[in-house]
Amino acid sequence: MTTPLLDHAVRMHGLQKSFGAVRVLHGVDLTVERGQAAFIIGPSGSGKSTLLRCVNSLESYDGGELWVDGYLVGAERRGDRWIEASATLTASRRARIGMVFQRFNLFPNMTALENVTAGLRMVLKQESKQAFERGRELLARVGLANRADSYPSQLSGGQQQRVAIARAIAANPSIVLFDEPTSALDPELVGEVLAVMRDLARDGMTMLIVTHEISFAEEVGDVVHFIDGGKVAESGSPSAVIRHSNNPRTAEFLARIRKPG
Amino acid sequence: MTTPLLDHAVRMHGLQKSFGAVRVLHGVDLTVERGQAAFIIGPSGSGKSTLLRCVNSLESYDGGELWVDGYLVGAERRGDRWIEASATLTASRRARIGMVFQRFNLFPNMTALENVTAGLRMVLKQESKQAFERGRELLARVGLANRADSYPSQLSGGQQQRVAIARAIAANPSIVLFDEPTSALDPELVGEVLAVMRDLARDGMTMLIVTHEISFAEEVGDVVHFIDGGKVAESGSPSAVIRHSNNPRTAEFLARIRKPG
Amino acid sequence: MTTTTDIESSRTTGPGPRIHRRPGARIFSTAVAVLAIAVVLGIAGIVVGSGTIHWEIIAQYFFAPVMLNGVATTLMLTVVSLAASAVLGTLLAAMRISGNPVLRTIASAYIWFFRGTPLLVQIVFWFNLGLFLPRLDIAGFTISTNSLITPTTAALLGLFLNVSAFMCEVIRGGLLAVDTGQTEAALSIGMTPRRALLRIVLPQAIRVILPAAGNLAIDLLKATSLVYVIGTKEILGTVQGIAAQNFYVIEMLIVASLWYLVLVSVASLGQSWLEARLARGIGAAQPPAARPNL
Amino acid sequence: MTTTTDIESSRTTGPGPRIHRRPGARIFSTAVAVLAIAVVLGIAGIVVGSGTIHWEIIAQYFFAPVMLNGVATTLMLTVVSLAASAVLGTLLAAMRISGNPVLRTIASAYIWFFRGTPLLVQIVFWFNLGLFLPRLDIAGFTISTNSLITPTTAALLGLFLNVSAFMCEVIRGGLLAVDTGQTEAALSIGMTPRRALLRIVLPQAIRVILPAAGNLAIDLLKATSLVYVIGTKEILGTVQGIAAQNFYVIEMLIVASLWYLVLVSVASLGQSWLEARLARGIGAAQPPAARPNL
Amino acid sequence: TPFKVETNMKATADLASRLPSDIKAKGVLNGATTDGNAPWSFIDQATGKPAGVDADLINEAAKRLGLTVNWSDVQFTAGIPGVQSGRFDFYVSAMADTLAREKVVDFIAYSKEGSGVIVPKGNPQKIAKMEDLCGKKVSIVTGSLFPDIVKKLNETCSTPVALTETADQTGPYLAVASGQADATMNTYGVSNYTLKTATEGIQTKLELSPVALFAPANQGIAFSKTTPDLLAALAGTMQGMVEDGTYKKIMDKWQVGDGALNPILINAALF
Ligand SMILES: Nc1ncnc2c1ncn2[C@@H]1O[C@H](COP(=O)(O)OP(=O)(O)OP(=O)(O)O)[C@@H](O)[C@H]1O
Ligand SMILES: Nc1ncnc2c1ncn2[C@@H]1O[C@H](COP(=O)(O)OP(=O)(O)OP(=O)(O)O)[C@@H](O)[C@H]1O
Ligand SMILES: [Mg+2]
Ligand SMILES: [Mg+2]
Repeated sequence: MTTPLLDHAVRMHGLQKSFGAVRVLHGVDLTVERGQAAFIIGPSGSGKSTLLRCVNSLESYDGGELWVDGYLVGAERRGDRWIEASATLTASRRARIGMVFQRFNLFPNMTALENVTAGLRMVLKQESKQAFERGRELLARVGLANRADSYPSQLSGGQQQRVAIARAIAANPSIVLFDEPTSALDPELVGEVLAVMRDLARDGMTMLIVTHEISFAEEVGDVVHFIDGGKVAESGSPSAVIRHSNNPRTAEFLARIRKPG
Repeated sequence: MTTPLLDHAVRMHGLQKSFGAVRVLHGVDLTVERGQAAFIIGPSGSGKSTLLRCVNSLESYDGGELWVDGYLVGAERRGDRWIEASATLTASRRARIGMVFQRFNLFPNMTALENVTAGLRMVLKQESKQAFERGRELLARVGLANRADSYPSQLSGGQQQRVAIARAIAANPSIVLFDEPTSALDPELVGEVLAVMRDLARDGMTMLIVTHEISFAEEVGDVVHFIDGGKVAESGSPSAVIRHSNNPRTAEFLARIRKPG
Repeated sequence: MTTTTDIESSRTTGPGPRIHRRPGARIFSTAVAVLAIAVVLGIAGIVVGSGTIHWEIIAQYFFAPVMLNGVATTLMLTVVSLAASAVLGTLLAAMRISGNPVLRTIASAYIWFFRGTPLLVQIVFWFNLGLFLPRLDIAGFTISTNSLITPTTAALLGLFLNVSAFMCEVIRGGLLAVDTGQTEAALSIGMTPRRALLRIVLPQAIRVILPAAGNLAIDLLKATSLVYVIGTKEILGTVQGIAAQNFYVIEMLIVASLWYLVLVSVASLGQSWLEARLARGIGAAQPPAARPNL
Repeated sequence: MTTTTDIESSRTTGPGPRIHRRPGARIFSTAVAVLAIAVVLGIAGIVVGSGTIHWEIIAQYFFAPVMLNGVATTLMLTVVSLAASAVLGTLLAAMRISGNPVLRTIASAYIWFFRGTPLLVQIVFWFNLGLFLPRLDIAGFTISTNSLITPTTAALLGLFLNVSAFMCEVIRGGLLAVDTGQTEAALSIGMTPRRALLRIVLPQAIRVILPAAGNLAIDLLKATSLVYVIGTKEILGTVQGIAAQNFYVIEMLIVASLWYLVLVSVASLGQSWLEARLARGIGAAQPPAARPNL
Repeated sequence: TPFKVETNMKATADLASRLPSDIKAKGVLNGATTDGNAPWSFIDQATGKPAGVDADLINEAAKRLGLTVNWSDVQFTAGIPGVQSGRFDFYVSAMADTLAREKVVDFIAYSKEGSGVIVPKGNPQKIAKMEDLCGKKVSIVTGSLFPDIVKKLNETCSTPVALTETADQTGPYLAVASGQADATMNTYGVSNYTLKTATEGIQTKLELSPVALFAPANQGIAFSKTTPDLLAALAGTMQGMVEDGTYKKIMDKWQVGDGALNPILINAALF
């Protein structure tokens, strides 16, 4: 696959999305550079999940442009018309985008190793031996070398989420999307997942992360986008957005998150 | 109902509980005085939920004594033998104990007002008019006077949990049990629930609260019990247990909770 | 696969393009619809065009009083045995989920036996109970079994006992579908287990039970046709009796089919209506309807 | 209600007392068990003691070659039409949950028609297809419909098309029971929607489908008895043929019942075994089995 | 010229030459019958093949035409449409030839049957004439002619007959044996044969009442109205069997000689 010249991992321009009559995304402009750890924060219902789901084509969008790794995602051009992408095109684009879900969504009937290598074996059609070798490497990277043969039901929430991360990065994606990866975890188990994500960021993995873990965003983020009402309300370095924001909505939101009660 | 002389709201002595071969509670000694806001903290799997469920007779126990408001709960004495309490005795004891669940467990086919008054109408057989009057007072107390006729599905998580709290205190219980009342909530919604609990504590409601919200326990708690491996490992004032504990397990647990990662 | 126009351009101003639905799906839909209509019309054309069917016979008998009697009997058998089985089925379901192993075993054995033997055999057995038990002694009175067990009683008894076994499973499924948290919440406000089951769990279980019970009712509607072996004249028995006289067998079977289609459709509509009614105020509390992206 | 001994004492030392199970439950269990056994023995006693049943006839015919043939036919009809309906049922289920309204409508119409008309009529219709369509032209060859549609073909066709409608609903229920997150996860690793359905969703749906499909198989096992009208001799047809000769009607019905009980029990055991096998490694991932405190 | 079927027309041996050529070429007649009507038609459990008067007569006629019969055992519900669709060349099962039925199919009438009343052994209700059935429970087979007879009887009864029906031949016998019904009606030949040959089973608990035979009817073999030539050939051949005595021998063998016809008739409904 030839790498396009542009440096953007993700670029969206004027992205719009409605569910029936309700418009959820009101024209989002957002760019993620290669190697960035980009965070999205914002109030509940502001459209953060919908945005990530559009990037991964789990939702279609109604207008705007969405480029991942230099390729149009979710749409095709036919002359002047932009039309929804076909299922096969979407699948091939998606193979280069990893996604980690809030509720892990591991395949319960597969072991950790089988989960991690499912894409390699079933989509990329690698041979089992080769795929499993790579799978073990990945599991080692998330600190689960010794749990390769465990089923998800035999793993703690934190371990399940680490397997899910390994699965998401298995096919060397250009970007990994995280949708509140720790919010379904017991507080005690949050740390181990954040540790893995911190390592990935350090290794230069491009990541787009929706989270409520503000201090983690501050520590690890290259850039933070604050989304409100289906638009990017503010973008900037973590310290700019989180510590020194002038935007009253941002301040209000952060106050509510920080000091419960 | 005559009030017994003793001042304990809850007193347990040597409480033991096994699930099959696995012993979960290894002889718990714990006392809650009237008017106390008592917190239970401890690692996942240490038996916190099981303990609360025993107090409310949602689990039977295998050995030990458990007194609530001066009455034996979950067991009856027949001469020298202690036997499990009958279903009707248990139900009558339970009516004096409120419980708030992690997942709210509101009755989805009843409005907020009907939920709050279900016990008054169906168990205490109060007349509807009287019960609904009291129900409105309770809803006002948790800040939901204007949502009386909403169904749970029309309420946010925080609002649902406040309805659940109103339901738990409707019958003037001697004690209200809380099992991680905020852990199923979006971070933004945690505050409103804690605010209601803070008010209850201020009004002198006896409460036994399992939570991971350490700062809330510190702020509101009269006493904090640290449970580890099915035993009370440490008890004391919030500052003693949370700030100045000598117990290495407590310290380790708090470190993990506080600094994720 | 990737055309050059899909390589990122650097345009970042102006409103983004509108994304249109793929036309392919619409074309495919239309093609399939046309094909389906063609198949249905084709079959209808063959059946009608063959000229073998005497439509006037169908018209003549469809509303004949004897047919309407048959329909009424079918309805009566269905409604009565369904209602009765709701009671026995609930009892059996409560037994099956109870902590008491003896009750569980009894309920399981009942279900095994009544699900395991054909309804036809059960109906014939009850009809001929007098063969084994010439008279019943009830409270000092002796009564001849045969005067007690009319064909209708036998039919109802057979249908009711059989369908109760299925109803039990339906109700049990409904009870298990209600989150345990509901029971716990009910207990925590002081309800006894029995009251929690009846007042809190059952009303919610109904939403799960109804669709399955609807299927059961539809099956039962057609299963009642079996009682024609003991001479209870419901729809199928009636048309067969007529067909044996006039030999318009296919026509009479069409009459029966049409009646069954009418009854089943009405039953399905009633079921949908009830489901919608019961979902009031609950709808959104359920997990959002699965949207398999397939 | 509260006895003085239940008022709190101030003892706080020594190990707590052991709490014993309530004896009441045990006494009740025993009483119910005794009663149930008495009822079953009583009925058995009446049936056996009446002296009307010729057990030697039952024994004689149970393993008679003609019976075994009937059993084999029943099994063949069940297995073949169940297997075929799994394919058509999956297709229909995929149509019913698809986003395409045309496909959905077609599938719904199919289900409406085949669930709404009695199986008996459907079987007779296929058997007499030649009435409407005397010959079929397939790829230039003209073939007489009656020589193509043997009684067995007609039986299989009727059973298969009918049971497919029910199978569709069973499979659809299974597909919907799999969390959407599974599909999304499958798509996110680059699977096409079709592959996600086949490789990820279906294997998990099987666990939900199997119990319901087991019930369907059991119903089908008994429904095959209807094909005796077109002269296919399965269990019920066989015993009725024998009874028409020797007039041991009740005995022959008992023979049929016993065979059905055997087949249904074996099918149920097979189903449990399969369910257990499929649950391997998944068991604990499911929500813990509901424990209604009732 | 195609054969024209006329009511009450007598079969003659020369009709035998009318056998359609395609059937002659195949050498096979597809016949359908329903089990459970001994001695007319039933399946011999030993051989699994149809036996009785119908099978003997038709097998013999077919043989004379150089054909063999390929028998199927189906219910009435499949038998009549089967004849109409050409799946079967004829359907025979102790059926009465009636005017209503002649609108749909053609019959070769080959025997005459009256009906009798069957009661439990010892005739506990002392049923000796039709009127004794008033107020009693009578069980009959669905689709038979008896409901009309009972309806007529009821016009003279103070308390009407309580009529129940069952789907197959064994049902009424079972009902009478279990006391569920007081009596049943059936064609004389069937009752007589069943009760006489019984050595075991429920029919040993039954007997024919002294009620005089009633409702005489001709029994017929049903053919599609589209195959008059086949009907003609078979009818003619059977007439030949009447004339050379084979027919009577078969009827006597099954103890139904009383109902023998001479000549064989075509579409000979009595009501
Ligand atoms: N499938 C859907 N159908 C209809 N409305 C939807 C759907 N998915 C999301 N929405 C609506 O879109 C809006 C944005 O939802 P989204 O899940 O993107 O928010 P979010 O920022 O991720 O919130 P949270 O922090 O609660 O996860 C909400 O109002 C939601 O109700
Ligand atoms: N019904 C049950 N059957 C078997 N084991 C159980 C059951 N309920 C709880 N356990 C076990 O008992 C132990 C204590 O569980 P409990 O839920 O009381 O812990 P906890 O302290 O509340 O943990 P958490 O913080 O995760 O809620 C755990 O090991 C759990 O697996
Ligand atoms: Mg979200
Ligand atoms: Mg817990």
